[in-house]
Amino acid sequence: MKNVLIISHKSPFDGLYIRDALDTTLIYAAIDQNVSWLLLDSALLAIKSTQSAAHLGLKDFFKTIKTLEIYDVEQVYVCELAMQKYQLDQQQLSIPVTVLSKSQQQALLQQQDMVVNL
Amino acid sequence: MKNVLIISHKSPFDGLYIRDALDTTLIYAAIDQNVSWLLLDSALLAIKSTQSAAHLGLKDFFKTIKTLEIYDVEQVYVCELAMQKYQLDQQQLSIPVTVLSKSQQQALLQQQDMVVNL
Amino acid sequence: MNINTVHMLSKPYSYYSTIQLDKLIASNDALLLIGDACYDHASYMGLSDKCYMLESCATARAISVDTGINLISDIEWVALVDNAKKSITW
Amino acid sequence: MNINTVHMLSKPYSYYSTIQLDKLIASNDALLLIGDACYDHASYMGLSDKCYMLESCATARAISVDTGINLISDIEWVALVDNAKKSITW
Amino acid sequence: MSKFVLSLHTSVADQHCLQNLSRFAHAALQSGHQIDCIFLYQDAVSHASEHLQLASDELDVKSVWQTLAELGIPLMLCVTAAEKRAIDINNTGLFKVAGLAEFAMLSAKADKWVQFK
Amino acid sequence: MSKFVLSLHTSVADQHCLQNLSRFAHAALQSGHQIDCIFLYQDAVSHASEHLQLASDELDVKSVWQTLAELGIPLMLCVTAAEKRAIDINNTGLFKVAGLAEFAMLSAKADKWVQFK
Repeated sequence: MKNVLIISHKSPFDGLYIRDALDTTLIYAAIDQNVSWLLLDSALLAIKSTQSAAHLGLKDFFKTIKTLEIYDVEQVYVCELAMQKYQLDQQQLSIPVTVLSKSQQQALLQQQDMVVNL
Repeated sequence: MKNVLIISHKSPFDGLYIRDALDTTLIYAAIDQNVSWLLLDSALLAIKSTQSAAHLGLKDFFKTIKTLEIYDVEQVYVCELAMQKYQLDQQQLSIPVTVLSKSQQQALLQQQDMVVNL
Repeated sequence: MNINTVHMLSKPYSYYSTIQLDKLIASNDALLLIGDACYDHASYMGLSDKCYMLESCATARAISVDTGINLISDIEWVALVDNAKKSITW
Repeated sequence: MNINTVHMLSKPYSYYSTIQLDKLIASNDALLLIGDACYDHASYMGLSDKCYMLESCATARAISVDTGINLISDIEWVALVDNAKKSITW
Repeated sequence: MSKFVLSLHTSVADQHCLQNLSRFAHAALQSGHQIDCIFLYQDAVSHASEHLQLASDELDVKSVWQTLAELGIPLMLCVTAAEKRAIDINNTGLFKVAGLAEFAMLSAKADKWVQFK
Repeated sequence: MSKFVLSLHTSVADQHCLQNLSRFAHAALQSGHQIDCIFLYQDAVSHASEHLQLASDELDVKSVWQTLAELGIPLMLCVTAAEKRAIDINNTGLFKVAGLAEFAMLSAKADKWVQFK
C-alpha cells in the first residue's frame, strides 16, 4: 500500500481540474491505497457548503464531493492561509477536513510515496 | 481604422499563446488597422535574441517574430519591470521595442478601441 | 458616467498576479467579476470604485452581497459592456 | 545525498505564486528547472541548495550558466528522479 | 443598437465559460443588439468536434450551440487553430471553417468584441 | 532497474511538453529502466486524435509517438477524460482506451510516477 497524495490548486470551475482530482482520489481509495487530498489556495472553495452548480445549469459536482465519506476518504487537507483568505471556518465546509499550516503541508508532502498534482 | 492592442502575458513555450498573438497582430496589420502588441511579464522573453526553438526540435517561431518589421508593425511594447526582472536591455532583443512604465501601459490601454488578450 | 474599459475577470485575484492588474486599471474603468472571480470579491473591491458582479455567478457560489459591489443581471451586463468604450477579458 | 522530493518546474516562478512553493520545499528536496522555468533561474536559486536545470532547455533559450545551478543531461535527469523518493510536477 | 462579435477561447471542457458566452449572447439579442459572429479560437476549437459524450446531468453543450445557431448567429472556427489542435476540419457541425483574417475583418467593422475565457 | 509510469497532461498544442516526456522516456530506457505505461490524462487526450495537421517545420508529433510505441511502451488514454473533451474514442490510433482505475493500478505497482505538464 502506498501513501498517495492528490494536490488541487485551481478554483472550482477552472476547467475540470477539481473534478479530475476528485475522481483520482476516489479511484486510489477504491484500489486500497492510503490516499489523501490536499486543497491549496482557491481549490478550498470546492468544499464550501450550500453552493449549487445546478443554478448555472452545470453538473453539481459539489454533491459528488460528499461521496468521499462513503469511500472512507478521511484525509482531506486544506491550507490554513486559504481558510483565512476566503474567510471560511470548518462549519462552512461540506465535508470534515484537517486544516494545515504551511510547515505541516511540507511535512505531509515528505511522508508521501507518490504525489499527483492535478 | 481602429486602434487594436494585442496583449501577451504567457511565457514563450506556454502552449501556442505567443504564436497566436503574433498571428493576430500580423493579421490586423494586413487589414490596415492601427495595431500594437504589448508583451507583459514573461511574454517579453519571446523577443529575447539568439534563442533557438529548433534546438528543441520545435518550430522556430522566434524567427517569425522578425516578420513584424516586414509588415511594418512598429508598435511593440514591453514592460519596464519585466525588462528588469529578466535582466534584459534593448540590445538583447530581436526587434526594436518601446519600453513602458506601468502608468504608460495604463495610458496605452485607455487609447485603444479594441483590446485582445491572448 | 463614462467608462473607458470594462475589465472582465473570471478567476481569483492571485491568478492574475503576473499581470499586475492593479496598475493597469484606470479611474474611469469598471471591474466586472464573473465565474470564480466572485469568490474573491474582497480582493477586487479596492481596485476600482465601479465594481460589478454577475448575480447568477454569485448566487451559485452562495456569496452574500457586500456594500460597494453591484450585483447585475445578464441584461445589465450587456448594457455595461455596450456603454463602455471597450472590454478586456483577463 | 538522500533526496526526498524532486520538484519539477516548467514555468517562471511567478506562475506558481498561488501555491507558495517556497514554503513547501524541504531542505532535503531538489529543484529541477525545465522548459520556461529556465528563464527564471535567478528567482528559483534561493529556494534550495540543490538546484538543477535541463541543459537542452537552457541552451535553446540562450541562458548562460550561473554558479550554484547544475546543468544536467537527459540521462542525469532520469537518475535524479530515480534516486529521489518521488517527484512532483508543479 | 450595437454590432458585437464574440470569441470563445477555452476548450469544450470548460462548460461554465460556454454558459457565460451563451447568456451574454441571449441578453445582447434581447437588448436589441446584433451579433455578427461567434468565433472559436485557441483551445475553443474543440467545441467543433462531433465526439463529445456527456452524462445527462452535464450541461447540454450541443443544444446550447443549436439554440445560438437558430437565433441566426453565424458560428465560425479558426482553421489554423483547429489543425494544430487535431480537430477534424471536415466535420465541424454547426461551425463554418474560417480564417483568422475573416474574423479580424468582421471585428474591425463591429462596435464591440467581447472575449470569453 | 526501476519501473516508471509517465502521464501527460497538456494538449497536443503543447509540443514542448511532449518533447520533454519523449526525451525522459528515451533516457529512462537507455538507463536500463522499464516504462510500464504512458498515460494521456486531462487535456492530453487530444494526442489520440487522428486529425492533427502540422506544417513540415513543426515537431513531428505522430512520429514521436510511433517511436515510443516501437520501443514497446504501452500507450493508453483515459476514456472519461476523452469523452468530456470530444475525442473520438473509437479511433485513437496507437493509444489503448483505458479507465483511470487501470492506470491507477499500474502506478501503484510502479516505483515512480512522473507527470508531464
